[in-house]
Amino acid sequence: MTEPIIQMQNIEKHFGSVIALAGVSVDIFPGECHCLLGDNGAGKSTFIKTMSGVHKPTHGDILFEGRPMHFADPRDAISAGIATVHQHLAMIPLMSVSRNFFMGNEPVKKIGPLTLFDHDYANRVTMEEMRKMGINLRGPDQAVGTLSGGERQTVAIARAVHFGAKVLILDEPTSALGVRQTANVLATIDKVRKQGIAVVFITHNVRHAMAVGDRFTVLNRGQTLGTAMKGEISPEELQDLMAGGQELAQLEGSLGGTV
Amino acid sequence: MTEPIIQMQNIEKHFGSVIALAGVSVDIFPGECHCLLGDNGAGKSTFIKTMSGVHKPTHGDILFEGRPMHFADPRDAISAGIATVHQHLAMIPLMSVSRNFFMGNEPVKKIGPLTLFDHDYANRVTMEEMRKMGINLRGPDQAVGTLSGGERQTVAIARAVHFGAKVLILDEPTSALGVRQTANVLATIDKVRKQGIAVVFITHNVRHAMAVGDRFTVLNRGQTLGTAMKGEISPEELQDLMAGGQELAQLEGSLGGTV
Amino acid sequence: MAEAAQTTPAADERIKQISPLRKALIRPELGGMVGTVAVFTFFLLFAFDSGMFNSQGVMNWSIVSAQFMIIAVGACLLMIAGEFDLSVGSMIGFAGMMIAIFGVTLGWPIWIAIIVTFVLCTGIGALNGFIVIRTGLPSFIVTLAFLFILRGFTIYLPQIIERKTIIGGIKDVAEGDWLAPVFGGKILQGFFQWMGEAGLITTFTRGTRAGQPVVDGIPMLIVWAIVLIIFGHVLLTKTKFGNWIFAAGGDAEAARNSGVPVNRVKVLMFMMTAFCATVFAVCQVMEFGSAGADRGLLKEFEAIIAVVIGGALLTGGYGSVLGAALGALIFGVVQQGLFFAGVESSLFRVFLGVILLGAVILNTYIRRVITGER
Amino acid sequence: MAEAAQTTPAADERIKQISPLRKALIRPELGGMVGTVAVFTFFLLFAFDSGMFNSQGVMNWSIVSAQFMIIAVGACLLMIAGEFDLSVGSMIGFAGMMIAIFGVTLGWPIWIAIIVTFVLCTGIGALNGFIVIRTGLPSFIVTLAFLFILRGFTIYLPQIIERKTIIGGIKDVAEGDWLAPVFGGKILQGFFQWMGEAGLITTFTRGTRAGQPVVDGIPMLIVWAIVLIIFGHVLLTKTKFGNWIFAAGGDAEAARNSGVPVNRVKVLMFMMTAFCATVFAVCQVMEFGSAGADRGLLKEFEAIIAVVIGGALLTGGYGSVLGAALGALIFGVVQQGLFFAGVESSLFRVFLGVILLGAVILNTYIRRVITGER
Amino acid sequence: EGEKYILVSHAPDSDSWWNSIKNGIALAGEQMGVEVEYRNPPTGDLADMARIIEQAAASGPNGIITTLADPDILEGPIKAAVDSGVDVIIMNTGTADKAREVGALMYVGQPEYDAGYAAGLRAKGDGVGSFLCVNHYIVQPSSQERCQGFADGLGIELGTQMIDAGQDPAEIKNRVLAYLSSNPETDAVLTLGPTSADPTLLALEENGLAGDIYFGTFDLGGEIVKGIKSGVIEWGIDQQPFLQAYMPVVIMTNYHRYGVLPGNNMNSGPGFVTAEGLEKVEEFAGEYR
Ligand SMILES: Nc1ncnc2c1ncn2[C@@H]1O[C@H](COP(=O)(O)OP(=O)(O)OP(=O)(O)O)[C@@H](O)[C@H]1O
Ligand SMILES: Nc1ncnc2c1ncn2[C@@H]1O[C@H](COP(=O)(O)OP(=O)(O)OP(=O)(O)O)[C@@H](O)[C@H]1O
Ligand SMILES: [Mg+2]
Ligand SMILES: [Mg+2]
Repeated sequence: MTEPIIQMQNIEKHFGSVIALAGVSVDIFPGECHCLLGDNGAGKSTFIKTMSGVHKPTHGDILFEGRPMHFADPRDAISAGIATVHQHLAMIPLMSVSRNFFMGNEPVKKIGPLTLFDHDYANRVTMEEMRKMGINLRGPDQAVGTLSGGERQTVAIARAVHFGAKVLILDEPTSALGVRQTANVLATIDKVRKQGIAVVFITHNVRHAMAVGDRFTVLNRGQTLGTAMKGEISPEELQDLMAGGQELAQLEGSLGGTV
Repeated sequence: MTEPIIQMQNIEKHFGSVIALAGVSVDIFPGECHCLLGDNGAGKSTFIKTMSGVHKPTHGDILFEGRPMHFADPRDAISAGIATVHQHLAMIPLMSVSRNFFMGNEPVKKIGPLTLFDHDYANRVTMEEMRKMGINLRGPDQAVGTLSGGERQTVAIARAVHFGAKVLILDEPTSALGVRQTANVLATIDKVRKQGIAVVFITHNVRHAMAVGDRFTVLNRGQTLGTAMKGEISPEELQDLMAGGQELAQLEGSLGGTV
Repeated sequence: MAEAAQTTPAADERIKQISPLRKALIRPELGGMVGTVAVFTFFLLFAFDSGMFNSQGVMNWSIVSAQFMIIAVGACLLMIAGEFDLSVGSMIGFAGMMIAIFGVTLGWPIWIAIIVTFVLCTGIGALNGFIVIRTGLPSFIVTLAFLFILRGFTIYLPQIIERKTIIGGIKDVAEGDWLAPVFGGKILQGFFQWMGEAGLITTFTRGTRAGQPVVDGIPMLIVWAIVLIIFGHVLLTKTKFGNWIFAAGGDAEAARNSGVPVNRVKVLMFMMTAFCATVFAVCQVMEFGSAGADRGLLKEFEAIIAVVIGGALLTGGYGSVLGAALGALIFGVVQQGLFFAGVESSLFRVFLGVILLGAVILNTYIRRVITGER
Repeated sequence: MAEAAQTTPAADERIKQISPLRKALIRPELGGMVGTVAVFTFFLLFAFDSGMFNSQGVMNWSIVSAQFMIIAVGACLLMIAGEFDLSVGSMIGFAGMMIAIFGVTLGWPIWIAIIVTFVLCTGIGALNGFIVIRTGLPSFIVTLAFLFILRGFTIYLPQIIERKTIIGGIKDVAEGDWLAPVFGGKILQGFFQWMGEAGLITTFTRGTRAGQPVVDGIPMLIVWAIVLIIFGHVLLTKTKFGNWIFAAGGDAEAARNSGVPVNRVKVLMFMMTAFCATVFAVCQVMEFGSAGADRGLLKEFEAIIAVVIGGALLTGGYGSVLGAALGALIFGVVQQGLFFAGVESSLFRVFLGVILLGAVILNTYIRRVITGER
Repeated sequence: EGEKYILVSHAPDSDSWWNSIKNGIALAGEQMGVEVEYRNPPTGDLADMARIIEQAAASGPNGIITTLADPDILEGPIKAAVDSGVDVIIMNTGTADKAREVGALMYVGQPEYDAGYAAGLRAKGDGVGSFLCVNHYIVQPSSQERCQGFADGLGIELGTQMIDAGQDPAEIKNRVLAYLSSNPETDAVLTLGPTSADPTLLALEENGLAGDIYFGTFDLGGEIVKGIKSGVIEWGIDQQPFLQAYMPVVIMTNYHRYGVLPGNNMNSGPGFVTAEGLEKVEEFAGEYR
């Protein structure tokens, strides 16, 4: 078995009087899709935000490639190779697609003493990458505001993949997507994983998780209920875990099957 | 068979140069859950917004209980008995739960010549209704901003049910919810339907649709592909319809089963 | 939070309990209350014997505060409804000038001049609101345009009509009018007379009014301030319409979807602001007997500052009329208090800036606790 | 839209095609360009023979526009970064006063006074920005506080130090200084001399300067304006940092998550605004030789108006420095042009308000087409 | 016939005192058959005023009439105007020396410091030992000079007696009340024009000091005249703005038409207006007085 690329050890995070994470430990392995599941408010977003440098953990250690890491802000995490597509989109609607694509990672060229934003390169790469993802833009200067939600999600993922992330974190990328767009995102996850990148995938949908996940961690009220490997757990068990097992039997009876 | 409570006939809606709806006809029956499915941008939200008086249709007729209706604004639709829980939540985070609950439907009492907002009544009813839905508030003056997404969704649904709607429209109420919260919302839909209320339920999740739906209408690029009754269609067929049937076979092969 | 959908929710172990005392204290007006207490403590300590707290002194800062309160009520309601109005100051100048032109130049009876001015100014307020809701432009820009437009007319009109920028003589034409005393008069004069005779308040010892009480009545300005505060407070917290004001400012789209007539609410609040500005202007004109083109300069900022000190949120959906009134009181007391305390008067601006910053930081903290905002 | 995730997207039949011409025209500066053309057409028709377009007249509105441009560049970048600064006008007064106090009262060499003033003022700008990012308060409030604080000190300091509100004599102490001409000097004097001799521009006919050309050089004020515009434009559109400015203003949270150092960007833009205000102040002080407490009154509004006329979005994330420069040009030309055209000067405000409204409505339309905003 | 003159003031749009000036140029323009325009910086920013003088010069008038509110700032533009062949007369604020220095034909007006000083001497003679100066326009240097001159005339130091009263009448009134009640030993009140005098009158009426406290003011206006008449105001310093506007136009027109020019500068003030001989003043206060 390979070494984990990120080890989150006993992470705690408090917001004022709210304890969002009460000691969570998770290992992320390259080439695997690690699904993070759990109720609303379980702390999933908070957890991956500490992983991507947005929050600093109140307690606990983060080991990146075996060495302890202290990310001061998201820039550090990004330059270490952790790319994140946040739940509430990380796109700026008023900016063009290509400016968004390279936001925080602007390519530069030198002209004399000046270091300028290389727009030609940015535009070319953006068009190319978007075409690869199956989106034909009117032009690289089209504003993100004119794209649909699914298209925006795709831009965000394409961006993360493009910048050669070692770890790709996706926070509920499929929740607002249609079936076709969802399939596309899942296929992308699959593709990325096969390139040896570690993927952290948050979802509420057991089927989406089962479709691409290699490992499953369920969070519950800021704590982890442990990690399971693919094949070790059935969708029904997973669903029970996510919901805490209560009352669902009864509901399922009346409504038929897993929800 | 009962009479349809709402008949939407040949509805068209244009936004400037965008044709969001290109002639959609749907009938809604009391006591039934009508699921509206379709791709991102298919026009589902636009469709239900014309139903609830937010948009006026560019062409087409709306019959409510057999009579043509022209809703000038959402107030008209609400007083006719159409309650809507919009995709982007219809709650005001800075306001208290009870003020939100009665927003637009404020109870009043007369004190001398003055018509005042009856806070006592509002607080009592709010606490009671929320308790019924399984949410114990700190108090009726707690701000909605302090509630979780699932809780807010529940407030919105409770509100719609409380005001004795004849038609309850839910736009993707489950997309951001955890398994338990989702089960709860679905159970509520079931309960409401059994009270003889017509429910319009928008979702991207075939399983959620199958769990509570009686009729299924799929929208595609502003047009309807027809309405099917429960039992006439299998989840796989429905999914194929939603995605336009393309390429999914291949994806499903690699990922296993319906997504 | 994770408890959300359970049928018997237990206390959430992830949240500390809030004590009832803290809960009772935490209200939008708290910042204003703390500020008021702090300001009064300060001046009681440092300016007690300067005459600030004798009957004349009290009347002095009360009148100044009442002025601020009148415009703060309108600005507060409008701000809660999610908009704001930079044309308040210009509106004050414009309203005063209109009364003077109608009453003095055109010679209309004053009560007609007053009523027509009210109609005209609330109409302009409605126009402001109408432009904002129809174009979707920020009210900052729209009302900034009206700040210039109204001031321009306030200077231009009297110049071409009367060849001056100040029109006086309003007192003479208002003599005996039935409506004028509602804005420029005083009430409870008999009571103060009696208090003066009974030795409860000091009387003048020299000058033309020797023997009369130093404070001879409550000016209608103060009455208007109190009436408007009560009206605004009741409207906001006790009526259906008040709920709509909060909703319109909190999230206009959500409110509209829930059946709140957002456009009507906003336009009415613009009209209310214009109404308050006109009340201010009429009281001033009736008291001073003249209208000048420079009246009301920068009053829009003063109104906004009072409202913000009082705890309202600049972006709308949150605030309280009582808070705004306390903000106005703080503003007035500090402004006059510094004169009583003999501080170099140009430093007033520095104090004002510092108080504004401090108050807003305190209010933000309180608001976050109340609304769970992040 | 529904095409989103297909591998071979076809043209969407649900959207009309946009013509290439329309696409080339639709840019943030379009509103400013249309306005500039309209304004010049207007004055060419109605004030052509008033001297507005002779060399002196051109220099006159160029200088006024250049003044607006200098502050508009800072305000524009800051507004795009999602904040704004109401303390610009007070900062202008304050900076001028500081130079006077350092240079005249304290007798420091002028170049030291200038440099210390720049450091002090950009430091205050940084403080503004720091308070905004640390407390999360709206910049409207924070900079409103500084509007009062700085103006208060600008009136107070010279009064206690020199017992006046105006400090003169800076020209004398700046004599022979190496840094002063960078702000107060003129360039291309030889060229204008030659033009005058060649009869290309009129020359003085009498007085001490008879024979010299009426316009004897380009003031450094204009040079600064051009340099700042070019700097701002390149920074915004051609550099990495420019992308960060847009990102910080468009959605600070999203930008932060993508690794943009939002706080640094905002603070730097506050410093930039303060820098521009200081350039304005130093040029003014060096040209006129005195600093007064009234300098820069209401200039913050003028800067914001120029920027908004130039197409920037009040809430940030969208705009252009060239647009702001055009906005400043429109502002300057209209202001001076109305004098040339002999229009009653109090009507200037009315025109300004109307132009502002018109420009913003046009700009909003253009922006919606570009960004697909709803 | 048809000469064009421009009068540039330093006052913001809203300053009402400048009315008599506007009326003065209107009348002179009518009588002489010339065109006279009035211009001013909208916010009263003197730097903007410099631009207006430059603009005025560029529009090629026959003459410019302007104030010299701050010689440092205005010197350059005025000299440039003179050099380009435009005649200049300085009015209102400034001094005869300065006017000569910038190349103006003459000076018509009232040197502010001197006027304040004269008033101070007069007050001292009337037994005044302390005073309050109600400055409604703190950022304007000439306001300060008036207070300074008055203080020097009294022979006392100018400190916190000069209050920044603001321009709002209610604020002025209440600030005066506040000051007087915390400094009851004040002997005299000096106001700088109708903007501060009118509310001060009301303030004195309210606190009963009207007629009791020594009250002097600069510049006349309707209420001030009434105050003088009723004895509440001791004197008003009339600088006769009408003359400051009217005379330059007349002088300049005659100079341009016939080459005649008075040999001296013209002091339009200070004239102390007291309760005697008030009728004319009363009739035209605020319009021609
Ligand atoms: N910045 C913050 N300040 C205060 N509390 C916070 C903050 N961010 C999150 N929380 C709280 O921490 C808890 C965990 O939130 P988090 O967003 O991580 O949940 P989640 O698992 O992502 O939920 P969801 O499935 O709804 O996205 C919640 O109770 C939330 O209210
Ligand atoms: N106010 C509007 N102005 C312009 N275009 C609009 C507006 N509202 C919706 N549209 C466009 O109409 C189309 C249908 O949008 P709609 O929101 O109805 O889709 P939807 O089916 O609800 O999608 P989703 O599943 O993503 O919520 C989209 O192309 C959208 O961009
Ligand atoms: Mg989350
Ligand atoms: Mg939708």
